[in-house]
Amino acid sequence: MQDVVAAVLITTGTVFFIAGTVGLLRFPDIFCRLHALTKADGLGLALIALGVAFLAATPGAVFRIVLIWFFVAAASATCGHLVARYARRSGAGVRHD
Amino acid sequence: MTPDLIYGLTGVAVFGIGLVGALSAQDRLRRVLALKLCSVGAGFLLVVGAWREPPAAPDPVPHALVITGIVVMVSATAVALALIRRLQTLEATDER
Amino acid sequence: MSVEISPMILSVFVPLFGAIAAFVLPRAAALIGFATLVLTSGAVAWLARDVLAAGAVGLPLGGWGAPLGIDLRADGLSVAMLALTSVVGFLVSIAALDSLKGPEQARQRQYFWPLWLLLLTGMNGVYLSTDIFNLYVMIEVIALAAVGLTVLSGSRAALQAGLDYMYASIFGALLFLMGVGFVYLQLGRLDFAGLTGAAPTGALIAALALIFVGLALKTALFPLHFWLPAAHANATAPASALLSGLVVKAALYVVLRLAQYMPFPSENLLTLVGLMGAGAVIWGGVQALRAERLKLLVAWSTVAQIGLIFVAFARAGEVGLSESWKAAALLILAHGIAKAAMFLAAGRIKDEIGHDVIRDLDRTPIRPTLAQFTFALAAISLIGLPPSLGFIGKWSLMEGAMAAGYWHWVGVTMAGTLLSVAYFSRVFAGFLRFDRVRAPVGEHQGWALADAAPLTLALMAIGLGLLAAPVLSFIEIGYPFGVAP
Amino acid sequence: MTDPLVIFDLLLALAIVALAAASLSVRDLFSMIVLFIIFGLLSALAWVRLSAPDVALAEAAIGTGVTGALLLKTLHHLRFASGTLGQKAAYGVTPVAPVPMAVIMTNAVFCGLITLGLVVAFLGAPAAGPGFDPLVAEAMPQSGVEHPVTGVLLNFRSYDTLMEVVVLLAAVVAVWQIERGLSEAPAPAMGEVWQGFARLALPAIVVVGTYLLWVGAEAPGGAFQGGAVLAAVGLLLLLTRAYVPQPAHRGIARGAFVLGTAAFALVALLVASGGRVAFEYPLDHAKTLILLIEGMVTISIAVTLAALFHGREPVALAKGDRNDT
Repeated sequence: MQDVVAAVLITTGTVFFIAGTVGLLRFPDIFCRLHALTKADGLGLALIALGVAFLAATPGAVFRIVLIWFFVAAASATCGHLVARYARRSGAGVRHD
Repeated sequence: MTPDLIYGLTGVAVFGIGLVGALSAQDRLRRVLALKLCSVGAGFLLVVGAWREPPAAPDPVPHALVITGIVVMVSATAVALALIRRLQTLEATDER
Repeated sequence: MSVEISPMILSVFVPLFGAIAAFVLPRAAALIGFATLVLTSGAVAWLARDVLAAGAVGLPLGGWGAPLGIDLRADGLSVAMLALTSVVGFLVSIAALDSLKGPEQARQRQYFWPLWLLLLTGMNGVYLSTDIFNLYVMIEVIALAAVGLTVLSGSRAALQAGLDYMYASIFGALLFLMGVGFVYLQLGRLDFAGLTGAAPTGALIAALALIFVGLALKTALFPLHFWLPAAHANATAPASALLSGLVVKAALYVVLRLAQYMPFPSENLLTLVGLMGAGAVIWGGVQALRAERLKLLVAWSTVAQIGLIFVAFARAGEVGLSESWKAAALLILAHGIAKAAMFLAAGRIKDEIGHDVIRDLDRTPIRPTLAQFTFALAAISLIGLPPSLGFIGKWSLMEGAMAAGYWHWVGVTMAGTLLSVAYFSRVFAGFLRFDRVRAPVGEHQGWALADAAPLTLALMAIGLGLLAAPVLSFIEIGYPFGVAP
Repeated sequence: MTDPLVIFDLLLALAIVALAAASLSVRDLFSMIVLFIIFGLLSALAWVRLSAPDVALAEAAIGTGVTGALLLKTLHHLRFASGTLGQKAAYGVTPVAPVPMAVIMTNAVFCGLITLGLVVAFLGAPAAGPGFDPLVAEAMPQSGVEHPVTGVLLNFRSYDTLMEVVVLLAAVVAVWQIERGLSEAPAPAMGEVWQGFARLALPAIVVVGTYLLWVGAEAPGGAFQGGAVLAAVGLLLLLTRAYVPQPAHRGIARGAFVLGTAAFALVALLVASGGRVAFEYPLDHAKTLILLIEGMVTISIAVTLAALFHGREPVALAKGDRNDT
């Protein structure tokens, strides 16, 4: 049962990642790309972390997964912010055509 | 097809790519990166050599060697990059 | 509880502690450096006594023993290299004391000592090592310290040369590392004993090729010599003497040593090595003839001399490497001493005259006679005139080549000798001729302590030729290089 | 059908090779570094697949993390020095003539032949051939630690490891010798969000680094990985300008650089008594000594890597003084 739940969660998470990546490749400028990437990947990461947590053997492992999720989420949010900030300041981000 | 075969060929290929880069790159930074690729290729070869069909444990000695290689490479990279930065500073002030 | 220490471990650890102390206490760096060199030389002398008394000695570090652990081993050849390093290093340090004494060189002085002592650690480590991965780490210690010494002056030319040297060095080390990987794949061990007697399979041939090319890059064998002239010509004089006299010898020593252990697939490969050497002799000689600056000429002469050592090494013939390595070893020792003397003398000449343009050497009223005399003495050994050590090395090379009927190697050696006579004559002409701009009275420079070190080195290069027989029998101690005892 | 993981391996291998090629061929230097970082992380993943978690940790933390940071810092500096910092498409930094295609092709053919030779040699080598495993298995009980890689690094081949720390020391001495001065390129303004993240991450990094060091005795981890993670603390402090290196701090910094080497070498020498040789730790104290060495080495590695990132000796320079050798 746990395996099935985990598999579903991880598969869904992967779909979000793929969607985010497609957005990164297809969208026209930095802000749109960030929009696709951060949201989709944030959700994908959470789903995969949840799925892996179902497979984890000990509470300690679950705790570590939660920690990893927290820090990766915080780091990617910060990175997204930094990229957007740089793009806005330097004016490199928006495509004008 | 076992992982050691796949990744062994990967390692040799990465080494070869690094070789091309080290010989043809003109940009200083790119040449450093090419050398780093070569070192990752060499690391692959040793890690592959250490691999044993599970459940047998891998040979730990090459692992230790690769860790040493990684630390040595970061040291060499740092010195090369410091030289590059200093040269650029001198060149920029000479031009002004 | 008494600590029992072997002189082998001291030869590596004393310079290491010295480097640490010199880095932490920059104000006392010179003092620490000298104390370290004296102690290191003492350790090497102790080791030489042991080797003379007992033959080759070994030390299994950590008590594990090869192949799991790393063994140190000292035989005649390694002690000879250690002694060369100590003696040349000590004398170059004396010269460095003088040439780095100015107040504007405080910074150079502060960094010269830790870098040089780290270099010494690496070189002594190479000469005692019996494990190819350990050799890789040691040559990296040497590489980083040597690059640091190359760029000591901080000039743009030196930095550019240092960067090229760094690329060549890293690249060579990585080729070596890849070769180590192939050795492991085939043999599952990395000590010298494991290499002996292994059949030359594909992986080992690849390893041999990678390791050889990597080392050829490090020792600047033609056509991989491109980095050397600029690096050695643009460094400050003591650094040049260390780089040209000692650092390239470390990689040469590894070639010499590994050639005894690694299986050679065919003699043709050895001929190829000899051809590369011959190319270096000719090309290095021609470039030295064309060089406009004295230090550049000396640097190109290093390229030619390294080629000659490889020719000596390659004229194996029927007897194999068992004879030819001795000629190569003698030439390594001779070149190490004479080239250090020559670079120091060239540095003195440049300091006194203010430039080192060969064409204008005779246009200055200042005549640094002692440095010029030293330069000429060193040139005698490098050209290979009797009774110098260089002569003995060349003689042993030609004798072996003639005995084996390899007249082409004799021809290359002769051509190299003639070229060296020609390019050194360009310098001598500048020393001797007064006719172009006749200064009223050539101002002869007095005797300076700074000239003592290069002069001693040059005299050694000549005088050791008279002691060639004991030197030769010393480097044969522990031969054939077998398993660590 | 074959193991589904083989497909994963093949895809990963393809991605690694493609990223290596892409990072060398992409024109923009920033993209080059980013592609290299992804390449490094995927290589680390491949090494996990080859059951080498220690190597993967080291490659991710040092080979990719620290190296990537060094490269990015250098690129920033180069763009600042060459005046192309604000430009949109600052491709190269040093103005170099583009390499003629013919040269690249010649090199590629040449290197292709070499690579082909290496492939043949690799395929000819015995798969899972002889190794050190039986020797290590036999010696492990006497090593003082439970994790084999730590046993090799700090006991069986500790001489290599000592020299590796020496290489790191030589690097920092050389870097300090090459560059000096307080600061040249302006630090990028990062904003409050970044500062907040740094405050959040700092304690976590310290905990993770110390944990990696501690766990090294029985599980993947150890001094080098722990030291690299702790070096990230230094990087964060330097980037947020929470710590600005001062000339007065050089003494302490020098002490920290040499601490690991000195402690390691001293222990190695001092254990040589009572019939033991250098590096032969007495069995009863082996674990304590190894942990002591690892602790000191970790401090040195962390400080040294951070100093390599900072990249210059903090000396106050007089105005216009660029070459005070």
